Amino acid sequence: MKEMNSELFVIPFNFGLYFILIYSVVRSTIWFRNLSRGDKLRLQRGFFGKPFMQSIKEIFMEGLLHRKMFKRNPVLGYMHMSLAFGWFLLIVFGTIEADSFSAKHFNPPSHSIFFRAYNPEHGASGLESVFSFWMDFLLAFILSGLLLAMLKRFIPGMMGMKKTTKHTWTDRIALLSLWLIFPSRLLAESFTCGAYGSGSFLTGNLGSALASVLPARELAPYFWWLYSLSLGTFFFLLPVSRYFHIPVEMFLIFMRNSGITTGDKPSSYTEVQEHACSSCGVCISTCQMSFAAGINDIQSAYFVKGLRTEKDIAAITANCLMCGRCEEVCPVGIELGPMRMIERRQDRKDIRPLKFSDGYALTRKRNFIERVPTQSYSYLVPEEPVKADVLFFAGCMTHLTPSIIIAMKKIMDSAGVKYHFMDEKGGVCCGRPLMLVGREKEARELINHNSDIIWKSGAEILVTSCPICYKVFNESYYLETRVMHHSEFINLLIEEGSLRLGYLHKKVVYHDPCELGRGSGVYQEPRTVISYVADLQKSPQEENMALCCGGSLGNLTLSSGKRALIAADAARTLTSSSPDELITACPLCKKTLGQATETKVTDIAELVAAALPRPLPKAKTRIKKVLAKTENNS
Amino acid sequence: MKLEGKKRIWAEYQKDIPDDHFFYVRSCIRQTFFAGSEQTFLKIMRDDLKKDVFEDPRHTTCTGIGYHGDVVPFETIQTVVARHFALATEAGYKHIAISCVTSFGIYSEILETWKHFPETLARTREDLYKATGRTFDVPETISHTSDIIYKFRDEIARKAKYNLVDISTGKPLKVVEHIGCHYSKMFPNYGIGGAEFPHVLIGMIESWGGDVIDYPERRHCCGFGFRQYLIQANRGYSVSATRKKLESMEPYKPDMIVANCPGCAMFMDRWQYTIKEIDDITYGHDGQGIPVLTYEEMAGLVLGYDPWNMGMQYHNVQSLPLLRKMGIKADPADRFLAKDGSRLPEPANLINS
Amino acid sequence: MSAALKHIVVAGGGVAGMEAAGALAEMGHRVSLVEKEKNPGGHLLQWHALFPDHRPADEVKHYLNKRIRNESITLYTGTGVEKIKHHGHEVVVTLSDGTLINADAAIIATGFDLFDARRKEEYGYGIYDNVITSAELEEMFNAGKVTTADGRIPSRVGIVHCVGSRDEKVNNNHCSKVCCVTAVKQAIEIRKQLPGSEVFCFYMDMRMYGPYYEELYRESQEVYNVNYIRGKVSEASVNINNRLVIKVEDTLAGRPLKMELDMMVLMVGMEMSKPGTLLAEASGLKRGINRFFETADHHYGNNLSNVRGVFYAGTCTAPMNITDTISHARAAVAETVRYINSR
Amino acid sequence: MSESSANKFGFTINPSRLINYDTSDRKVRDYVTMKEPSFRLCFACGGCTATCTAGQYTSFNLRRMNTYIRRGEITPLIEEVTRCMLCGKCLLVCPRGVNTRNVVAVASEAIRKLERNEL
Amino acid sequence: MEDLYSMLMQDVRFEEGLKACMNCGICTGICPAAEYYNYDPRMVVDLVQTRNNDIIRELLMSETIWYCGQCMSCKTRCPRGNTPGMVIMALRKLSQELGYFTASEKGRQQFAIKRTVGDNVLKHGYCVVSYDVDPVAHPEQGPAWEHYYKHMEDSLARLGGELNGKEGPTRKISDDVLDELRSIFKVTGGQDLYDAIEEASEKKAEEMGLEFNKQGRDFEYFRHVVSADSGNHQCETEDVRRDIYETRR
Repeated sequence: MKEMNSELFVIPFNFGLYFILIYSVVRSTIWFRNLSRGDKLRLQRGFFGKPFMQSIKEIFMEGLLHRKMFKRNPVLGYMHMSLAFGWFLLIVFGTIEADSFSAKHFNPPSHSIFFRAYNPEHGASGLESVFSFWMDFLLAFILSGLLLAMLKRFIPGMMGMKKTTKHTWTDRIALLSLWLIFPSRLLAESFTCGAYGSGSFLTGNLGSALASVLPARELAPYFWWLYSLSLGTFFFLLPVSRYFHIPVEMFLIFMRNSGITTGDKPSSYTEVQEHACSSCGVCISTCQMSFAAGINDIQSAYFVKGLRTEKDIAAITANCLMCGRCEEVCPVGIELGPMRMIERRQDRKDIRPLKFSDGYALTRKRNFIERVPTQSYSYLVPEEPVKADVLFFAGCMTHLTPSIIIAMKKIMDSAGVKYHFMDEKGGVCCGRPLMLVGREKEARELINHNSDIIWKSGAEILVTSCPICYKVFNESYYLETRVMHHSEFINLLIEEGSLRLGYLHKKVVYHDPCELGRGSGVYQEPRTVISYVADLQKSPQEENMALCCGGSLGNLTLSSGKRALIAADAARTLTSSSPDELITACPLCKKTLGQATETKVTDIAELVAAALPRPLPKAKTRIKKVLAKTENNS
Repeated sequence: MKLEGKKRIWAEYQKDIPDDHFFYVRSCIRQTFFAGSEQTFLKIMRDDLKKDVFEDPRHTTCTGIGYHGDVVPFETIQTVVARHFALATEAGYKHIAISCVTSFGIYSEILETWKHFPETLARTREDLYKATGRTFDVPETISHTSDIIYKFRDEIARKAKYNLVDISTGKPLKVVEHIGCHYSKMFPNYGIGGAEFPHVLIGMIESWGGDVIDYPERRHCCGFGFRQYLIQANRGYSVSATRKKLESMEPYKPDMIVANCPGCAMFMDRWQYTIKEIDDITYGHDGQGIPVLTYEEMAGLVLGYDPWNMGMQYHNVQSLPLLRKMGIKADPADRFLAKDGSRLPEPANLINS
Repeated sequence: MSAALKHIVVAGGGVAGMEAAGALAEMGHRVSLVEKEKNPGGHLLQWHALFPDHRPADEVKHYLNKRIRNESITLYTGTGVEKIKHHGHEVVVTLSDGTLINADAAIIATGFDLFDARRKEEYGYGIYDNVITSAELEEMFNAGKVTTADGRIPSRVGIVHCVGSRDEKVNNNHCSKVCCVTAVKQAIEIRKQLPGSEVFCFYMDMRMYGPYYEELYRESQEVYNVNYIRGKVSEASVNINNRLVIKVEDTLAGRPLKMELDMMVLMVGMEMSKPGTLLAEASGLKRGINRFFETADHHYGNNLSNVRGVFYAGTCTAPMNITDTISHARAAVAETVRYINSR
Repeated sequence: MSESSANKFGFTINPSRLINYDTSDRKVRDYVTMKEPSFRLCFACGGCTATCTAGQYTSFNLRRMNTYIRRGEITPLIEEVTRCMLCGKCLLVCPRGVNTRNVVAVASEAIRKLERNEL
Repeated sequence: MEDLYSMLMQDVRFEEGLKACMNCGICTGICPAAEYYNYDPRMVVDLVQTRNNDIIRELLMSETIWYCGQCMSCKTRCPRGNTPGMVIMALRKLSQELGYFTASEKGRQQFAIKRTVGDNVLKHGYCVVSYDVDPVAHPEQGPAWEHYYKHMEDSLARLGGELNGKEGPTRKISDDVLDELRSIFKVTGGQDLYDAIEEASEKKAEEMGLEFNKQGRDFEYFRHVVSADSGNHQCETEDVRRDIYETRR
């Protein structure tokens, strides 16, 4: 076939392909270069170890099969899988086919991609026909996914997605070229087959049908051009379009499995995460700010896109509850919480570390967001330490819900716990609220002040009633003391039998406070405690998918009105089974939800206190036993 | 600004000022810093107006500055004042003419207190008798000497040799009047025109041809503040208050300030010097400073008295430009003379000397 | 039962008087409604819009005019009531024109006078060009343009609360109740008419006692950005540009504050009316320490006077808003009817 | 003023504590109101100050701070604003739903901008 | 322990000066001291009307009560008929009687006022008298005064007076008159107040380790009290008054 041998149409494809290959190499080396020494080592070790295999598996399961997405929504999962996995197989078998049926081995990629163009008569009989059937099948498989994808564009609802992200023009062109790839291949092959009477059930039949009405031989080259062009364009636009996430996700998986984490400052890893985001929009439809408060421009997808496109996203960064729900559902597993925290801190620094693009634009506006005056707590004077085995730190918010404090006192007294009430007269803030708005340095001042008191007390257990304090005590205080949220502590007391409790015939639902649940992974203890004294019902969204009450200190700018909306919505969901009481374990949640529902909102401590037999039994000191236990546990 | 509104208020606050036979009590501050003014008042009353003004050399300070300096108790000052009443009674006078505004305020306060707390009057009679064996009648009227000049302002106008007018242009002079706080802020009914729009000086200025300036800080205190001046470390308070007034009147470019309180007159003159020294700022027409006159000096000028015999040369802000404007011939060279008429060396850095 | 066609004199044709007359006529009684001005309506006549909902005052005027359009009501205008005496079974009412009316009962609704702002000398009302009263501001609203004396659009307006109320210097210790909310209402209207202007309210307490008053206050801050400074204005003066200069303590900062204004609005309070005072003296009716008519009992007798057959309606007994005045007038009618029936 | 004259007289002219609304600078107020509109809603009940965590240790007074911002009194503000711990208690007690925590944050932001003449 | 409020109530000026304050601030609005000192008469009155002994004692020992200039502008305006200025006078008197005044820098100055004005009254019969206003102590009086002072005889003569003459300005007050004054002071408690001031001040001088003389003005303690200025009387942060106020309310 002379005319068919003219290989000009391959050029766009080759151009695109080689561009993207080179680009990937350059970019990944820069990423590697920018890694911290530790992370470099991790990566190297990972490369020759278990992580590598894990990653391959994960890339296969998630990147190709999209297992997570299947779980979430089968149709969506199938769509992604057919495209990714189908294409993957097409390439694999295409190469095998091209390799096994060609004169020489180790041909350039174009050889296999355009195999049919070079071998129009191929597939007539025997093994060849099996292959071409298989190839046709794969093509059909992909096209089915493509069909779904197109439908999704126009009716997002069908995949259980309320919102999808808005696209940039590069995204649109890339999308178009992606969509064109397989139809054009189908037509190109069909015409060729039609012209030569080859091809299997798809290309063959479609081909002969077309040939019967059209000059197949003359038309075929145009579609091979189109095929090559769309492939080329797609590859070429890849780095600047959302589809860049496809290759980058593999990096991400590999880095993650090698044990690299987001940390607290921008790095290659954060940048990889930025690019690994597919803007799929799952985070948007999961975000309470969106479905409860109607705020639809601050979700993680936009946040990450903002980072990627280096817009001034200070407002977006600040306007988030930091509840962590989006992180739970992110199919790519981006650490969205830490990413935002970094950005909140960034807003207060004068210079961010160099990023890839900085090579071209060294100074960018976002680097020079002003520093606000730093808080200073020089007025704090060190307090007289009090020796105690157990320290009780109520926390600022708890002082606004004295019923919790009273309950805790009752419980600890009846359990004979010898404790010192650290902030009885109202103590210094734990520092978490400052952290949440990115004022690490200032928070440290408060942390040091409190740490000093805790250290000097020589306490073995620090009990707090506030999950906000709990989280920061655990993560940012350097203590030898064991930090326990009161739900854990009560659980401990029950376990080792120092609490005699009655049973309350009440139907209750438990609300996981963000900072305690997703924030600190404490899900079980509260439930154990509650079920011990009452009838704990399930609620629609629980544990890692629990709703935020809306009161979050993570959001500085959210108006009280919007907060109320979120609270009302959360309360509605939580009380859908109309329980007698709504139990929570956070003073802030208690207050916020309390204003949003008729149902009585009770702190877990209050619930337990209510279950105490009256009059309070004579307290016997069992604290030593408790401590013995704690040592084993810790 | 609507004048009729002010007129209405002025009409409301008229007090009865006796026509004759005054028992005169001097002012510590006025006799110290404006000895000439007190003498001018007496001269005007006795020579020009032919009034009987009696001064008993046995009268003393009213201890007012001590009282407002918080070292003299109320009981004590009541008794000292009662002693003056006794002297008046003994001499057969029923009308007190008070030279000092602090005294005037204290006399008013005491009379009011005696009215509302009769037991205090009784106690004072006792104390005075115990201490001096004197008894007294409560006087029928008390007038500040500016009240008296106010009463006779038109008579003075008739005898006027000069007017408060710029003879070169025929335009009236722009005069800022300052009323001592204790003249009517404590007891509006004791002052002519009340507390908000006192008329006592305005009346004089207008009937002698001048224009009165009403400026935002008109009612503000001169800043004496008793202890705030008496103690060196506190004087910043005093000077700051005067500066506030000067800055507020500055845009109106006044020709002079006239005050009915000796303290105010003294401070607004002294502080202009101090401010010049500290901040190198002078006020008034092309930084010549704003001369501060006592109403006696103003009246004296109108009647053609020699400014130097009234002691106007003893102001830090000299009044030569003002005198020229009014067409008063007064030789600057004659300002500082010894008893024998010989010239004394002139003081350095007076303002617009 | 025909206790029918009793004759009641209503002294004063303001809101209270008109409502009382209307209610009595409705029950078939004969009413002589005596108003000293040419037209009935009282202070309402000069009002533009009413708090808390900015409804046009005219709506209420129309209601009241309809109320007294009744043949059994005889309206005397341009006539005052000088004296009311109880005599035998009736009351004898003397009008300013000498007419004597014998009636079964009388309702006094002589209302209030607005405080004469000139008495607060330090504010320079009647002296400084741009110091006006709340009533004068209403007239500006009626005329549809709020301007300074020389016709400029004021860029900064100050509203001073409690002028002539809560002030022993003008011997009124009572609170006039409605000025706070009036101030808020007028502040909003100024901001509506002159969006470019700044408005400041100088208050001691915000007494938003009525329904939707607090909401109005909130709206004034949230929507109209009206500024509130807690402190009683000490004095006003004018500077060389004829702008007002006021001195006040910003008590929430604990520091003195000075501010220039283009216009200062004085929220003049309510006082016992002059005619009311004369009537009280002529008729031996008791007055309270606040100089308003003293009612027989604060809680359950506040329409009753110390003279048989004579009853009180509305602000002649104490400051009140239109709502309360109308209720009070109706209560007076109830008391009157009970009285005439019980004889 | 020069040292010499200070020595000569033994006193200086006092600075004024007067809030002069015509000369004070309300850029900060405008910025805060723009960034946090609920700021307008404060009616100075003092609830925030009463519950304030920092307030137990220092004279930090959010109610007074709001007044300073509104009057354009920046000098006392600059120090005041740094004392807040942003603990958010005030959010929960504010009867007018003012986003108090953000008011503090935005105010300090505004001050910095002011110092850089960016307001 | 003493009930300070009822002690104040014995002062007729206090009774007259404080009825019930509603914190309107009209006094502070025109108070000259409020502008140049860290001072707010409204708060002082409000603190006093708490009738709380501790608060009142803190006031008596504070700088606050010494800031007022007694211009009495507050009396003109108060809608409740109070006179903060008079309340202050009562507080100051009590502070001196109880010796609390030496606890504050501004309070200690009372000693200097007693030694100048106070002594003048009994020595010359005048509060202020020309020959006692030494330009060295009063540079702010300026050149005019310096000249007048230097040539007092001549100057006064020209103005129609005679220094220490029989009559007229700055005449000599005769001894029998001065005796009358002195006995008035004894009878009415004036002398007692003088003594109280002297006594407390002498104690304070000793405490501060400063030289103190029984009379005259030329010694350390006197010079100290007239010139000492901590510079904390205007600034917001070192705010005694505000801190009493904020913490007590």
